[in-house]
Amino acid sequence: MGYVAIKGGKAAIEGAAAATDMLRAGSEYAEPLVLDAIEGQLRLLVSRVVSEGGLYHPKLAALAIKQFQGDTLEAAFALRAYRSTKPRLLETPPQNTAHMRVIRRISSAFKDIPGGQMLGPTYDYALRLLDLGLVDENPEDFRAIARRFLADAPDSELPDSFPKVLDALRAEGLLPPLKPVAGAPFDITRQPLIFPVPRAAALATMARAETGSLLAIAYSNMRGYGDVHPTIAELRVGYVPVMLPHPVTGEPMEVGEVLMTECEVVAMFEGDEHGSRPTFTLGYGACFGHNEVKAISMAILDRALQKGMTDGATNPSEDPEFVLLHVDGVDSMGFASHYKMPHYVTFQSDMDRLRTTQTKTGNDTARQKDSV
Amino acid sequence: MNNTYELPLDEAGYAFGFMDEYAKKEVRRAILKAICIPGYQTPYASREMPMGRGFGTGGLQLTLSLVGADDTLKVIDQGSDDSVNAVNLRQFVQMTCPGVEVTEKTEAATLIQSRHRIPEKPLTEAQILVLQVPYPDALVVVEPSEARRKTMHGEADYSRLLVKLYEDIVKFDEITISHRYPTRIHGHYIIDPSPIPRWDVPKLHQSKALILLGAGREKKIYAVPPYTLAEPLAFEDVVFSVEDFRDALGNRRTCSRCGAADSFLDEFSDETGKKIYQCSDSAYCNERLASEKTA
Amino acid sequence: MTAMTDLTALSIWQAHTQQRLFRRLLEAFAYPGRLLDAADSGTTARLAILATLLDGEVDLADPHGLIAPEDGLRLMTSAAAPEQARFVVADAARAPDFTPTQGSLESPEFGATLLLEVEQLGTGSPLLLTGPGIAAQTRLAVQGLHPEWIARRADWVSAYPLGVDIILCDATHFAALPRTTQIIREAL
Amino acid sequence: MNLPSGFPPRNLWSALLAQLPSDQVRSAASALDYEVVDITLPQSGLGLMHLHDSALNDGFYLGEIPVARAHVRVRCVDGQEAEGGAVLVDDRARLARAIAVLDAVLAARLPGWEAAAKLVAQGQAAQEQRAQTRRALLARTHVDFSLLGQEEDE
Repeated sequence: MGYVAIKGGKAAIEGAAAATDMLRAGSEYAEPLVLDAIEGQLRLLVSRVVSEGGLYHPKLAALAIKQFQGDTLEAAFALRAYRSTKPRLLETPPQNTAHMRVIRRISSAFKDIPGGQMLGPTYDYALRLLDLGLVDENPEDFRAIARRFLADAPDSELPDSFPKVLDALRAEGLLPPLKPVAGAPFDITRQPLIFPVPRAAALATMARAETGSLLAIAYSNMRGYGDVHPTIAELRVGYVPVMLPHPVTGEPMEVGEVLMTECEVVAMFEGDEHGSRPTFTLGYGACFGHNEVKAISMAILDRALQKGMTDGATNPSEDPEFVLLHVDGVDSMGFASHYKMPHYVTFQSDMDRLRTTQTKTGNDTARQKDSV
Repeated sequence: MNNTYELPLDEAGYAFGFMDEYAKKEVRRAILKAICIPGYQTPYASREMPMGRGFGTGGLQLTLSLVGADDTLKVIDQGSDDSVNAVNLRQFVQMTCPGVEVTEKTEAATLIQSRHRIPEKPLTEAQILVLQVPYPDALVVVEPSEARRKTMHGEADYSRLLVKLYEDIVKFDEITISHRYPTRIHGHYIIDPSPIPRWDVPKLHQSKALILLGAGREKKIYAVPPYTLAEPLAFEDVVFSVEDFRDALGNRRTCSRCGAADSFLDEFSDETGKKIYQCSDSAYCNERLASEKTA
Repeated sequence: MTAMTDLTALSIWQAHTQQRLFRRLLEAFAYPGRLLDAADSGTTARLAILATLLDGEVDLADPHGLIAPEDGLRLMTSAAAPEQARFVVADAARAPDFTPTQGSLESPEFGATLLLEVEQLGTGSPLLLTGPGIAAQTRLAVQGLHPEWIARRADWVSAYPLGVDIILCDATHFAALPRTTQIIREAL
Repeated sequence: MNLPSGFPPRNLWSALLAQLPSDQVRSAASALDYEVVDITLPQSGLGLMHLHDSALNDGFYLGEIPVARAHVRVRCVDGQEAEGGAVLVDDRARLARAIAVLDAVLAARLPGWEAAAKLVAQGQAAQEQRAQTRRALLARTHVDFSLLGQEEDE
């Protein structure tokens, strides 16, 4: 009975919380997950959550992953809600990703990039064969992994940071010139997206977009609903030192570092209408954490959206409104979830309309039947 | 290296009303503009609430920006104070806004947050009704681009919406819109009045209470001020009509609990499959039952 | 012990005072012409209203220099010309010498909010008001409002939904005139 | 007494001290017997991280980072005074305050500064260890294209 379903909601809500927690615990023999283990061993999951949550807080991300039992959408959501309770203290001056302390750096445009290519931690060339050795790892062997890795590392004079590949191309005149520095960027956390929006709004929206949504729309462009045809000039992963003025001296000081992924793609060249020298076009992707598929997808979509903004969209991936309003994980999952809420009143109203309409057309049909 | 996991417990705890004060101020500014431009969807920077978009975060941000320690709050969903979502929202406000009284009695509330219903009991000037809105824009069925919709709204150009309604009539001999009935406010903007049934639409017209509508996911706030014209769209030959609760013989169905013949009814089937009807507004129903007992 | 202390001493800078005042502003806008009281906010109605509505995200024009510099700092608003500002505070005894922004068809909410300080509300020449929020009609008595404001406002709100919204205040009271309110100036 | 040559400059102290377990930093700060006055209230909240995209140089916000900050004046019994500050990518305002105290003491060489210097040096060691791990990630995965080229030629 309908009333039974919505009465006594309070007890049911409390029960649901307890039921969820019970399944998290599993059985009395289960070990609770340690947050350090989540932050370290599930680092790519943590990466998704910090970027989709729009808040670089790996420790709270690990907690959210534990609390929401591995659901990235829910975990990112918890970080977003945490943000709503915190005052905005400051805006950093522009940070420089050329100072990134790199752990991975590749280019598919040139093999001989200045500073060299370093694969770093990647699954790109891993065989996707299940490693049965991980089924029951011996803790001692597990702890020895890092030690052995460091012992086997060759002595190197490698620097911490590297020049950007694009700088070399730019020096050759193959790229459009850098834009002059403009004023404060669009802040998507405060300003509603009213189209048309500047590129800064698109970049910020995509930087905290849901990875799968971004990938799906970028993929449509790759497959043929679009023509970006990108080449990755550089993909880098590393820690960017965050610099802020010292409260006493006012001098820039390092306040911490942020793991991020950054990707620049080079796409088909074009000349401008004034007949100036044609150059390659560019796309840029960046996000918190280590998430290469997201950075690449974003770079492709950035290029597609730039095209849509200047020439008009001919494909969904070039339409800023279509892309930017549909890639946010927290928004889209909330909407999908809300269909689970009671809709008794609206459904009652739907039935009323259907019956009234049926009565009108039903009378006609009945008459037709009678006449047969 | 710092391997000990430590959370900033010294900074824990939420301020009154959960949201930071700047966020509330922004919502408050949007509310005032929404009142000044009745029915206009005022954009604002919707914050993430700790419940899903679509679960009333727009309404909740309105409530949290309005509520003070001397308020009495009523939260309903589907007309019921006991609905899971209503319970959830009420508990959240109680947790984050110490001092706020809660009530189920419509007349005792100074602030009412609701999803899908307007209480049966007429509201007063001392009350504010907050409605949760999933889809704020009535034009979205005829125009997907928000930029173009904004121009259409500004010009009060609703011809395509009227054509759509008219096509319905040609096809079904009826306006098939059941809820979210497009309603023109102060002779200009057409709003989506949120998924209230048609039964509740006339309550918007010349309401004594201020009615605020909040769409969190779509980041819009709009208002139907008190004593304001609210006209459901209709044609001369096909008029607007509320839900019909008459049985086959033309008799008005009544609530099986309290006997009311003047309320919006929920329909149920009992064990034998027979249809029974009860008030959707549980506070209204309970009050009638209680007064019957004392009588 | 801190530089913040003197800020919190004035109750209008506290969250709960602003909440209370906002509810009265809400009432003023919902029921145009209704006279509301700001006497318990620990400061003038003018500053109480500004403190309640403003922060660093909006700009304010103060063409007649009504705001004390230290209050201006606390409001955290950026300064703007009265032709561009979202909020304008002005002395109502002077004739308007600027045209505030009225928003656009697509974004009428960018029409300015004017806070006009008059000599006294509740006495003086009555304005007869009709429009949304008013059951039939209502009267608001105002003393010290230069008549030119009424005339200019009629222009500013003539292309609805564009327009400007006005809050009138004296030392302790205030009332609102949204763009939808029609004003008929009555002869005394 | 002077700091050893090669001692990290003041603009790195916050980050280096934040490498250490926080109770170690806090107890070191509270062990210094000073009067501490907050010039601004220690705060924790968020900061918008501003980047310039390296393709076209458009500014944009990558997202938010937690920020804790403090600005203090410390005063010894003998009346010596110094200002210190700290900003951290962290949400512990009290930790920021403790670091700000150490920053003041170390910058002005107030009595007890040696303890602060020792902590900074420890933080630097932790930082160096971390940098070494990262260098190893690069060194072991450096692609040697000259070798590939030779093989192709053969």
